[in-house]
Amino acid sequence: MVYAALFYLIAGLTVGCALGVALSRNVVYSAFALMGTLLGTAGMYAFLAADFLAVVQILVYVGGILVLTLFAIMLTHQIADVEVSNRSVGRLPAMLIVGVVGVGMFTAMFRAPWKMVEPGEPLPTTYGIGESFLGPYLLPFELASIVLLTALVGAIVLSRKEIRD
Amino acid sequence: MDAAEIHRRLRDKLGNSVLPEIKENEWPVIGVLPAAIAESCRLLRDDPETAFDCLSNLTAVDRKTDDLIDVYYHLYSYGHRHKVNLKVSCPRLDPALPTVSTIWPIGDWLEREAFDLMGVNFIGHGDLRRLLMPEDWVGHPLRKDFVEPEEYHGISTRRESLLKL
Amino acid sequence: MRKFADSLLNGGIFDGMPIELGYVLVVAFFAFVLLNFIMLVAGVTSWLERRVWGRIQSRIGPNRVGPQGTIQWLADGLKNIMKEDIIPEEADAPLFKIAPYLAMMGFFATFAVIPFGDGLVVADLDVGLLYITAVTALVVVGVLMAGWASNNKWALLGGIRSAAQIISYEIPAGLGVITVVLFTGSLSMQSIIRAQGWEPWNWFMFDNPFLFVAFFLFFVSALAEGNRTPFDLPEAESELVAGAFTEYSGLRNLLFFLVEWGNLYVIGALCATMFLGGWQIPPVTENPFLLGLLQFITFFAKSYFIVFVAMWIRGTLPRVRVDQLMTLCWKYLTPIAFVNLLGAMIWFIVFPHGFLPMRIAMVLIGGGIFLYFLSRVMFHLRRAKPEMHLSPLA
Amino acid sequence: MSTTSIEIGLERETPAGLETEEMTLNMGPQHPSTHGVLRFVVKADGEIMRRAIPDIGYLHRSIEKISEKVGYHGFMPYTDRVDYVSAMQCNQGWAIACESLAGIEVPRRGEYCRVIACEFGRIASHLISVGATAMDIGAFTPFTHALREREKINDILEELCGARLTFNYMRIGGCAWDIPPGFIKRATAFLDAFEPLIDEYNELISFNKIYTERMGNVAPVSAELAIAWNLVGPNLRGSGVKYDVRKDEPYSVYPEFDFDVPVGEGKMGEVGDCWDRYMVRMDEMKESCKILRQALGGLPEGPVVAKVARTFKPPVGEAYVRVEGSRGDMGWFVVSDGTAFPVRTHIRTGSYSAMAIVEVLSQGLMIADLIAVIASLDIVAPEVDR
Repeated sequence: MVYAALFYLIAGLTVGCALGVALSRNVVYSAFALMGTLLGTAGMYAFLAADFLAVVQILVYVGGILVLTLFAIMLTHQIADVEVSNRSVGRLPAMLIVGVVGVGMFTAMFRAPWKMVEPGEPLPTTYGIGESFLGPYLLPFELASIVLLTALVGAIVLSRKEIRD
Repeated sequence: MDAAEIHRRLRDKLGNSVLPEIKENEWPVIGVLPAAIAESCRLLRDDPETAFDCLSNLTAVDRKTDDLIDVYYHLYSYGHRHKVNLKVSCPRLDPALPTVSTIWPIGDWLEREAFDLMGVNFIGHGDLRRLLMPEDWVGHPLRKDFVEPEEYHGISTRRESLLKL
Repeated sequence: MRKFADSLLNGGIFDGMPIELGYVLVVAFFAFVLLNFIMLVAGVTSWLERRVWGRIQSRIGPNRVGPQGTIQWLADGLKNIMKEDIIPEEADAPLFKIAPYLAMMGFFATFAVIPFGDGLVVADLDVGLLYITAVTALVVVGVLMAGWASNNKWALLGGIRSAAQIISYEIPAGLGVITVVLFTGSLSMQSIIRAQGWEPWNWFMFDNPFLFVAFFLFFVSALAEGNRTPFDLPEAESELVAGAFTEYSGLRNLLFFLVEWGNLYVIGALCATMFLGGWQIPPVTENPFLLGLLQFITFFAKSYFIVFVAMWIRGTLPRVRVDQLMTLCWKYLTPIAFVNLLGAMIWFIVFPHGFLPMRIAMVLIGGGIFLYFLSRVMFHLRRAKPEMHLSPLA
Repeated sequence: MSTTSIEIGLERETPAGLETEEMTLNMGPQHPSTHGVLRFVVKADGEIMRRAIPDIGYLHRSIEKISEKVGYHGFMPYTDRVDYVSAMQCNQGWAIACESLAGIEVPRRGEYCRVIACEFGRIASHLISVGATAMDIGAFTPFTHALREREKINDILEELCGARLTFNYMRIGGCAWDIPPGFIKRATAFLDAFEPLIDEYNELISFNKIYTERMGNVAPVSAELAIAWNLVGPNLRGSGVKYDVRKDEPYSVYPEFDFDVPVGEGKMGEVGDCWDRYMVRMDEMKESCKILRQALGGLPEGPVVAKVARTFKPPVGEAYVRVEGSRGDMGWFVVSDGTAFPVRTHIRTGSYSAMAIVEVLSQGLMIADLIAVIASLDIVAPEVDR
């Protein structure tokens, strides 16, 4: 019962913050609200006894990506009254898209054969994740690494200033 | 090189723009007519025999009784270790002199100070703004007839003597 | 802690209550105790810092409130709490108010996994080290938020410097941590300590040359992450006034400083855990209470030794420039850390169970370095005239 | 060269669409490292400065105007306030200017007392300067150590004249008081203790790797630039110009003493960088100690002050004298019309020109370097504004 209350608390935080991201007119507020969403997601992982995933979620998304996003936003001038750029699509198409996607998602949700398991003792997951990465999923793991490396090199090339004398 | 020699060279080049007499002093004073001051400064700096590479000081003196403002230029040569003092007298009503800030960069600030405190107008100075006083100050405080305003932006400049309080 | 909570729950205190609520209450209770404890730790660290700094600078430091000024931090805290909490008119008030608490939260969360003794840890998470690295990110977000919300260019510059610095130095620090994890095969703080022994040659620092290098990599990077001299650029008082905290006053300012001093202790505790054998003590007694106390004292002594070294560095070194900071991180520390990790792997393959002669040699080398430093210190103390330095208890 | 005509040397090519906006930072008037009330308008692109425009006048007290109201004797205490970090040399500058107007001969003992006071003042001022430089670079300890020694000098000067900061020690024609009994012994004892400490400072901070990296090669000033901008004193000598008013335009009894003029050698980078300027001050303290030992050892007997009329009326004329203050040669220009009040006094100080050159030096440096530049130029705000 208490766990359920906690779950709904965290779920509410996640969804509320996500709404904040979408609806806030101030980009900085959106970015900070994103932090709530990411932390809430990490909380969800913790509820699912996925401790490694929860911590990595915070480490990568809050510690890395969010901070870089904030960085970029703060260095842009006149942040407070930025015009939200995606208004050009208009409300009607947006509602249409939301409706279609929503119907699809709910259908999938209700039709899926959910496997219900009683919550057991949370067990360490780190070892299993490590084994999987370097065992059966070695090739996808390495492929992902190469993709990331390419992205890294590309980013450096793009952002490098031309040095001329 | 002694002062007489410097004086002779100046008179050779500029003729009667340089006054005939020298006032012997530790810094020998050579009188120059206002129009010729920048030219004589340039000559003194560029002539390798004199090579006055340093404008040590620039001061304006308000001689109210004679209705004149004197401007003193103390020149020093680090190469030859000799020195000279050029003196210009200009009318008190509208003192205007050609600038020497293009000859010695430090002249920039020294002229701005003379303009600020004494109201000497340096023609050709690119940026003749007040240096020490606030931008909106009225009058030139070091003039003998300067009267301190009663208040500045609502701040009284008068104060009762502490002995009377 | 779970065992302790279970024993409490079975002891009948929470009879008739849902078991989950009991757990939540126990957790809340521990959080309360821990919060007070870290206030104490941060406060004492602040006092110690000022005393040590005072000695280094041949002045006295706080010595009026309490014996030797030991409760000066309490007086300062009270003063700060009673001060007016100024929020600049042009500042972004909600974010400005939240920021210090966010930073505080990130720092507070780290204490959950710090092992003060064999059983004396709030939660021995299986991903302890990773968890610490993760939650300290909240401090960065807090500082960035403070910097932006203050609506002050100095604060913004400070916040940005801080974020750039912490993110950059997380890489060498993380690689230093991974070197340790390589040898333990676990991220749990307690397992790391249990993998070491009480004797110096069983500490990870002296286990092999690569861990020795990893210690220094981690220590330097941790100093940078904790915004300590010589990497205290974010709040460089001579450049950025007070960096991200320029506009803060009263309690909120105090919270930021608590985070700073508390973080200093966390650095010490992490170094002690990973490299200096943590709470390991020789088996001198059977009494569990006494044993726990001794472990607690050992752990504190080790972590405060590291804290003292950090203070010493702060008293000695000037500050680097921001480009030098980045050069050090990306051109020196990071490559060294990678090479070091590779070397450690090879070492692990060659000597999976350690190599005792090397350990003893490392201890001797480490001791030699330590003794050399000690002799330098003694030399300088002797050379300085008696009037130049004062007795430690003045 | 006017402030608007300076070309901004940082025209970098940026790819289209990536232009960044300049950020205008207001450094000062209340900023921890501006050494008084100064203001810089910094145009920065991130951490790199396009230019830093000095804005002065926040400490302008119109000391020159005051001199026209209080007369020659009465102006002496005000000269302390021109440069309150080394007030003795200001005293001396004014005294020499007045003596030069009236042709007064100062007794030899008076000159020696002046030299002793001035050199102690110079050491105290340089201690503040090097300590504050180190503090601005981020090392706090050298500052407290420097202040500790400065306190001792203040004690010595307090014995001499009863004041610790604004001394008002000199008079036209000599000094106010003779040295107190036992002074020479205490002063020598201080010198004995202090001289080895200079080496200790060097060990502590001057050759520290971080410090040399921060100071070396930062904002080098060539000798030509330094002379054209009228940099004086240690700033000029840091650029490698071996010029000291005490040696090259001797005044007082300085020719009787044997001392060197240290110049910047570019040990940590180019000649004339921040480290050179800093190091010149370090070395000058040693030279001052040398002068002090000679002066204390060879103190002649006799009066310390010449007979000067109570209402001092110098003949009509003008005098421009330069003394080597702690921040370089101070020019004291005074015009007399024969009355008891000067017509005009002008004080051209070392910090004034040092402040003027900041705008040129700051282009393309980082914000942290600006701090190093200001500190190494040893700018004292009241001296700039007077």
